[in-house]
Amino acid sequence: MTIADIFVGACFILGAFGAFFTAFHPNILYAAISLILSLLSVAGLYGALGADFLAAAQLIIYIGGILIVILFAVMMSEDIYKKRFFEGAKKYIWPTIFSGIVFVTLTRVMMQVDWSNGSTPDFEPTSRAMGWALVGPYAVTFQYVAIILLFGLIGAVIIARPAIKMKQRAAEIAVEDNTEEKDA
Amino acid sequence: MMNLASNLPAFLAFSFLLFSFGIVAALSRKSAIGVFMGVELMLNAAALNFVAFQTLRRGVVENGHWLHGHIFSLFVIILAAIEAAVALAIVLRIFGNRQTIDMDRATELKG
Amino acid sequence: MSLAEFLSGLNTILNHLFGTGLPMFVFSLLSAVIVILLFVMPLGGVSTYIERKIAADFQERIGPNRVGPLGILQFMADGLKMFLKEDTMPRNADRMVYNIAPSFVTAGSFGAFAVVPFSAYIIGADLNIGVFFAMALGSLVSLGVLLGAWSSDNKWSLLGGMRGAAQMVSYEIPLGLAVLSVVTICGSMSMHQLVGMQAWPTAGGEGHFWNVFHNPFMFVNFFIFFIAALAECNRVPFDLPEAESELVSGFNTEFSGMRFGLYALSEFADVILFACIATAIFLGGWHLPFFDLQNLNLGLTIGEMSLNPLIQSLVMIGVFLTKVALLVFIVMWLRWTLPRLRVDQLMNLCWKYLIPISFFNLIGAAVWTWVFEGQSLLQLVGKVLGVY
Amino acid sequence: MLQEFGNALSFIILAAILPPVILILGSFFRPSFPHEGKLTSYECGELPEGSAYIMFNNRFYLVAIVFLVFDVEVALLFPVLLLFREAIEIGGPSALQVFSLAFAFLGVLFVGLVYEWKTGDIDWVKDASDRRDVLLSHEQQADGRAS
Amino acid sequence: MDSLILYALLIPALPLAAYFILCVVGNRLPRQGDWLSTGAIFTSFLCAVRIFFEMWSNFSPDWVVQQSWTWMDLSTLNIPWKLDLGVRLDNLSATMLVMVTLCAALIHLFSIGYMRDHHGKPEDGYRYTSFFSYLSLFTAAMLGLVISDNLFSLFMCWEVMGLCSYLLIGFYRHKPSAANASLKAFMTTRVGDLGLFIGLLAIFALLGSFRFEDLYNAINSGVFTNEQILGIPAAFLIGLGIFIGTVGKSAQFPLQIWLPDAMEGPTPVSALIHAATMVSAGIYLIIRVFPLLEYGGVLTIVAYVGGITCFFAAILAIKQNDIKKVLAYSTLSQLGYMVLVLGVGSYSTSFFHLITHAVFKACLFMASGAVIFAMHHEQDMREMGGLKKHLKFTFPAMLITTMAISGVPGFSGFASKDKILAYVWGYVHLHPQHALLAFFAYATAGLTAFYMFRLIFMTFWGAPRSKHAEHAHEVTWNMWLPLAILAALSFCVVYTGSVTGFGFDSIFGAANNWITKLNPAPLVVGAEAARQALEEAAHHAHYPAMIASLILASGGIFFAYLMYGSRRLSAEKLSKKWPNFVHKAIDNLYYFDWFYIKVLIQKLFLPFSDKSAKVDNVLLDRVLVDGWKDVTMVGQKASGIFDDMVVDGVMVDGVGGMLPTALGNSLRSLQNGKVQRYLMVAVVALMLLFLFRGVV
Repeated sequence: MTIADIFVGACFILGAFGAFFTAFHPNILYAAISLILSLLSVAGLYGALGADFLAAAQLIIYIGGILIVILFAVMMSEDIYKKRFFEGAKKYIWPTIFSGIVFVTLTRVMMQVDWSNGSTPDFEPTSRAMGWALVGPYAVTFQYVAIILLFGLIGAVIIARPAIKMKQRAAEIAVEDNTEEKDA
Repeated sequence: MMNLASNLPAFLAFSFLLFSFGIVAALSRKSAIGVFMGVELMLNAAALNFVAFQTLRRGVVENGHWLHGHIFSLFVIILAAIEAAVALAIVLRIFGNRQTIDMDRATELKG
Repeated sequence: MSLAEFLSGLNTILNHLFGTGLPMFVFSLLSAVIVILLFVMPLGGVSTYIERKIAADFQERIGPNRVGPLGILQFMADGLKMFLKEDTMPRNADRMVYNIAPSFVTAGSFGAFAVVPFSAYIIGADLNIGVFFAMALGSLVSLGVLLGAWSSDNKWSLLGGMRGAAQMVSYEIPLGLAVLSVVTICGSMSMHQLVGMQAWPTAGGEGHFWNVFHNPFMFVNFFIFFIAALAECNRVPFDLPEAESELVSGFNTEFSGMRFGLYALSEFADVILFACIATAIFLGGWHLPFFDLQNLNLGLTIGEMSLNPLIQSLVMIGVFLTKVALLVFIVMWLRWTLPRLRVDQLMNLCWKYLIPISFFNLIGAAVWTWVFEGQSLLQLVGKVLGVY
Repeated sequence: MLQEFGNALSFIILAAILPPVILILGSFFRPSFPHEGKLTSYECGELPEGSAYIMFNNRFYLVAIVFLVFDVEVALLFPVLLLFREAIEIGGPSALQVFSLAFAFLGVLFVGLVYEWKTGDIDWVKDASDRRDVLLSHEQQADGRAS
Repeated sequence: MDSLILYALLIPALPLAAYFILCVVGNRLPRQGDWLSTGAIFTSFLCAVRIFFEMWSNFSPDWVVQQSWTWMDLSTLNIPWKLDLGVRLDNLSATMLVMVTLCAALIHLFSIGYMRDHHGKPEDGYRYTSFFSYLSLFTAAMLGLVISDNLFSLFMCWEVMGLCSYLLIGFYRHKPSAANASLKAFMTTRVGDLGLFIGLLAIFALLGSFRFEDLYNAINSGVFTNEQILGIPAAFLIGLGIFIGTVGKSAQFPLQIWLPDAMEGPTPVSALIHAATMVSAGIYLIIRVFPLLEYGGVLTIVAYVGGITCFFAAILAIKQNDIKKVLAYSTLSQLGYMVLVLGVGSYSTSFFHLITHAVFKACLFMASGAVIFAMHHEQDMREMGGLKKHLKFTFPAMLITTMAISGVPGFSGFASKDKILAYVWGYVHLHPQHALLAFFAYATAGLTAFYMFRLIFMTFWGAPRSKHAEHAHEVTWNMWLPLAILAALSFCVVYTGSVTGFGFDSIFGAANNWITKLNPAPLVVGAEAARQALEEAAHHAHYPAMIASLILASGGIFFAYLMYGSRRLSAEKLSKKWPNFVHKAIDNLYYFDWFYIKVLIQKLFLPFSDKSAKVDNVLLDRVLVDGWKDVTMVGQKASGIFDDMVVDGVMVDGVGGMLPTALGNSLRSLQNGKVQRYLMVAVVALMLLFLFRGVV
């Protein structure tokens, strides 16, 4: 029962809580914040597993990037205090049951395996090894990721853009109609 | 049993838990963003699994010095980021077209 | 050697006194307490005082002069006052978010001090991903600002917070690219090694001189880093999030009392943090030109324990803090020199100038490193002149 | 290594618990006399109109999306360019390997940046169209009120 | 990696790069980029010369430099299946490379002059640029074929060449005849490629590799013994398939119909495709796989196909009046010679004739092109005549090459053809039952001399028979320079190191008759005796063969002179004496086109496809698809009724309660367009998967 164990246990508990509220909290914004909690705990677990670079990457990409975008989306798209996002229990029943079954199944599958011959995490710096892997066996994947990033960027912007264009077009149409009415 | 830090089943159980809650969120959230957050949870569970196996089964993993598990989790994180960009752009678009992102009303695909 | 291990030297004394020592995590917590509570927060406070003094000098006023000699204790009075003020919260404010938001900000700005190398022996945590870690924590600040601004039910706050988040995330990219160029030419991410590589070049020595003088691209990169850091900690000319004249007080319109104090403090801490990082990775940390402080030896000892590390640390901290103070002074100077940018100017500056330039600089720095096997301009000149 | 993690973690934890601790400590000393004026959110002295949880310009959103991609790029380039010195010292093709891969990656993303630039998606005010859009919608509302 | 490999890779890479550049920015370049492709091919000619001298410096029959890279590894546990791409440089490919690059380079140079009229015409879509880009792609494909060390990349380049021949033959796309000709060439070669493809697949199935090395080793280690496909010996089937590919590509007897029509293309294209590269690619292929053919006993078929082709094509060539048609049929018959001698069993002689023929036939084609150009694109020889004094450079070149092809001593054609005749004679001496082959070969020798000199006399001698002929003008330097070079190369000395081809006075020392010395056939276990006997017989047959061929050639030339030079005998009177059906047969090209188009296609394939279309419409669409539609509609109705009656009526309204409602909801809303429901179905499917896998 060392400090590391306590830390890992705390991460487990916090992450579980975060995930629970992400799934079940009626207010979508609080769900997002509890998502932050569970992501942070996952980052902590990366650290506890000796994956220092991954922990930092989780922070910088998930917390600093994705969560910001999610919060923007929440704040833009949902007027939280007009419409309480409370889904009735009806919509939750079957998913909860199914996911419970999935959890039990996975756990039982895990139980059937003998995990005795494991190894303990060694706390060596990982970033260099990951770099060599990225330029070595994963070089093609690395470049492929670049292409995917490019297409994701362009695609996302193209998708998000017409929201403006369409509004403008609608306004123009409306104005034309008005002018026609005036003419008539 | 009490040494959690190098106890693979504990990590696996935690990631299963995350995965299950992710399924719940993805299946039963009304708002598209909630569904998306569920997907993020599932992705995190998977990535955590990769790292846990890489680290705690090093003896079993073949030529583990390449840190395949870490690399896979890194790619999972990256693809999650791209997915976030595109998916939330789609959410924005849906919201721009019809002033809501309620999943139950986005049923143009109704067969 | 991290500060906690440095402190764990006390265990010997404790063993002498009580026959038993303390577990290690106590010392790491102790180091955190020392750095944050006893160093960063007072320094942040002092910097508020200094800023007011500088403002006064720029405007030919006297500035704070009542509390203590030259008003030096003004910041304590302010802190006490803010501590004792009422903490109001709008009725419709989102209570929970309103309360947890400051934690993100402080975690981002104070926590990143863990990797700041104050001397060769005193560094909070000598992570081998130090710079990356600092950047990662820095991304928490924008989250905190966004949440805090959104949660206080106020249009000004919301606008300010949105601006702040967008600005911070945008300027993280040129910042990251500038840091990336440093990592490229030094081949390490650990703050300690980064500073160690910037020693005055000697014959067999590892050190090239300060990174900012490593090559022309790095010289440009330093300014890119500086501008991006200004935007990261919402200083003038990038203080759009709290534009007093447009948005009442930006994202902290509704904050009052110690809550506002925490935001302000963490903002000053952010300034100091980025000054420290800039000093460490560009301005050679605690290194001086012409000789290496690690060779400083006064030969003082207590018993068999040499005092050299202690003395060297003191000198190094002095050097380090001098550079930091210089940078902070420049930041405060700019506040009274430059006008505020417009939002579109802000975004154009980031996306159309800084990022392309830093792309170019990154490539240039890499090519320089490749061509000259990582030697700096100074080393090449020394080789040519045959100095070593 | 683990020790360093511990140190950094202790810093983060301390920094994170600082605000609650201070605020809770302060709550023992500070007064609390809430009344209407304090509880309404400040709008230049006027009474607040409507909810503050408003929709805002979705340019913020576009910027955030673009940022996300470049953030990933920077984070992914760190471990690769970290090796550059080492690769040069190893010599042989490894330096070329690292250089070409890293900067091919950078170049592809730069193409994306150039695209955004050309299509004007990173301009804050794209062209007159946004303004025109706003104006048109106002006109429309005016007509709606008129009729 | 050996630097030679780099050179060899550079050789096809340069024209390919030129092709891509021309595709992208071709018409923006100065002179629309013709200099680019020409320069590229000249550079690769220099590389080829470099390789050739490497070969020359160590003058040994088994000089080989090769390297291959694994492209795909499809190996299973017990069968090694590898797709390797590689480069093989031996004497064969080195010589071939020099020949191809030289001819291609000169043809590029020639076509700069010949295609002058198309230069800089945006209105017809920058055809000039596209012409040169096609040429470059074609050359690149041919060179890649030559250097490739395995049948797979060879097949790739082969197909690219087919495409390019289609594009080039149909270059004058506004002419329907050209369009039809290109289509015909493409389709006919497809028929051959099918056989080749089947052969390749069989090889890969048997050996798990396409490399020539592995093929030879497999043959000698007896992999093919008692290997059978459909009861036929595998080696025979594979060899036949590959030979069918050759038959298609180099226009042998059943599939020769495309080559004469292919003369619709520009003359440089004819020179490139039908002299230097594509048709000889077929010969090159069967020379490469010669051991397989020998082992599989396909050689007799090969020999007969070659003999028939050379004889009947020669007969056809006599009656042609279009100058290019004459050359086309002579190409056919010369290719028939190569195939014939290969079938007879002499590998090196076939290659020898391939090289010499490529050189002088390219020169002939380009010379005819020059004539046509000088005649303002008038191709009918009856309109020509008396061009001797107008075309100062073209005439000697054409005369030299004509002597070469018709076997006048001292010229390259004499040496190679004489060896061919000798080998055929020896073969017939060994196997008297194949005496027909000898007749084909010798008759063709005479006929060749006759029709080639007929061409010369009709074109250059006598009085001008049209005003074009009177006002013909010599072509520019970049058109006659290639002719001069190739004509200089069609002397006997270059190839045999001696004047007569028998090495009396050796000039290159060891290099006397070097092609045949450098290219002995790869050894096949069990075939040594037969080959030795053949060599013996051929050696004995040399002098009679030489004398016979001399007599035949001189006779042919003499008759040609009598009939067309000094018109002592009139060709019409003589041809009257021939029976009528011969004329009919010759005019209708032996009814091959009639047979293929009228009988095979119209009577056989089209009705068959109609039938199959009917089957498709009636059986598949009406019965199966629509019937299934009806079935499903019935099922839907039934399920709807079931839904109304049982689910709603009984369970929901009747039993009511939590579970049936939820069940009904989840069943009904499987298709309700809600993404989350689909996800839920996926989750359920996951659980069922677990269940069935029995992991739980």
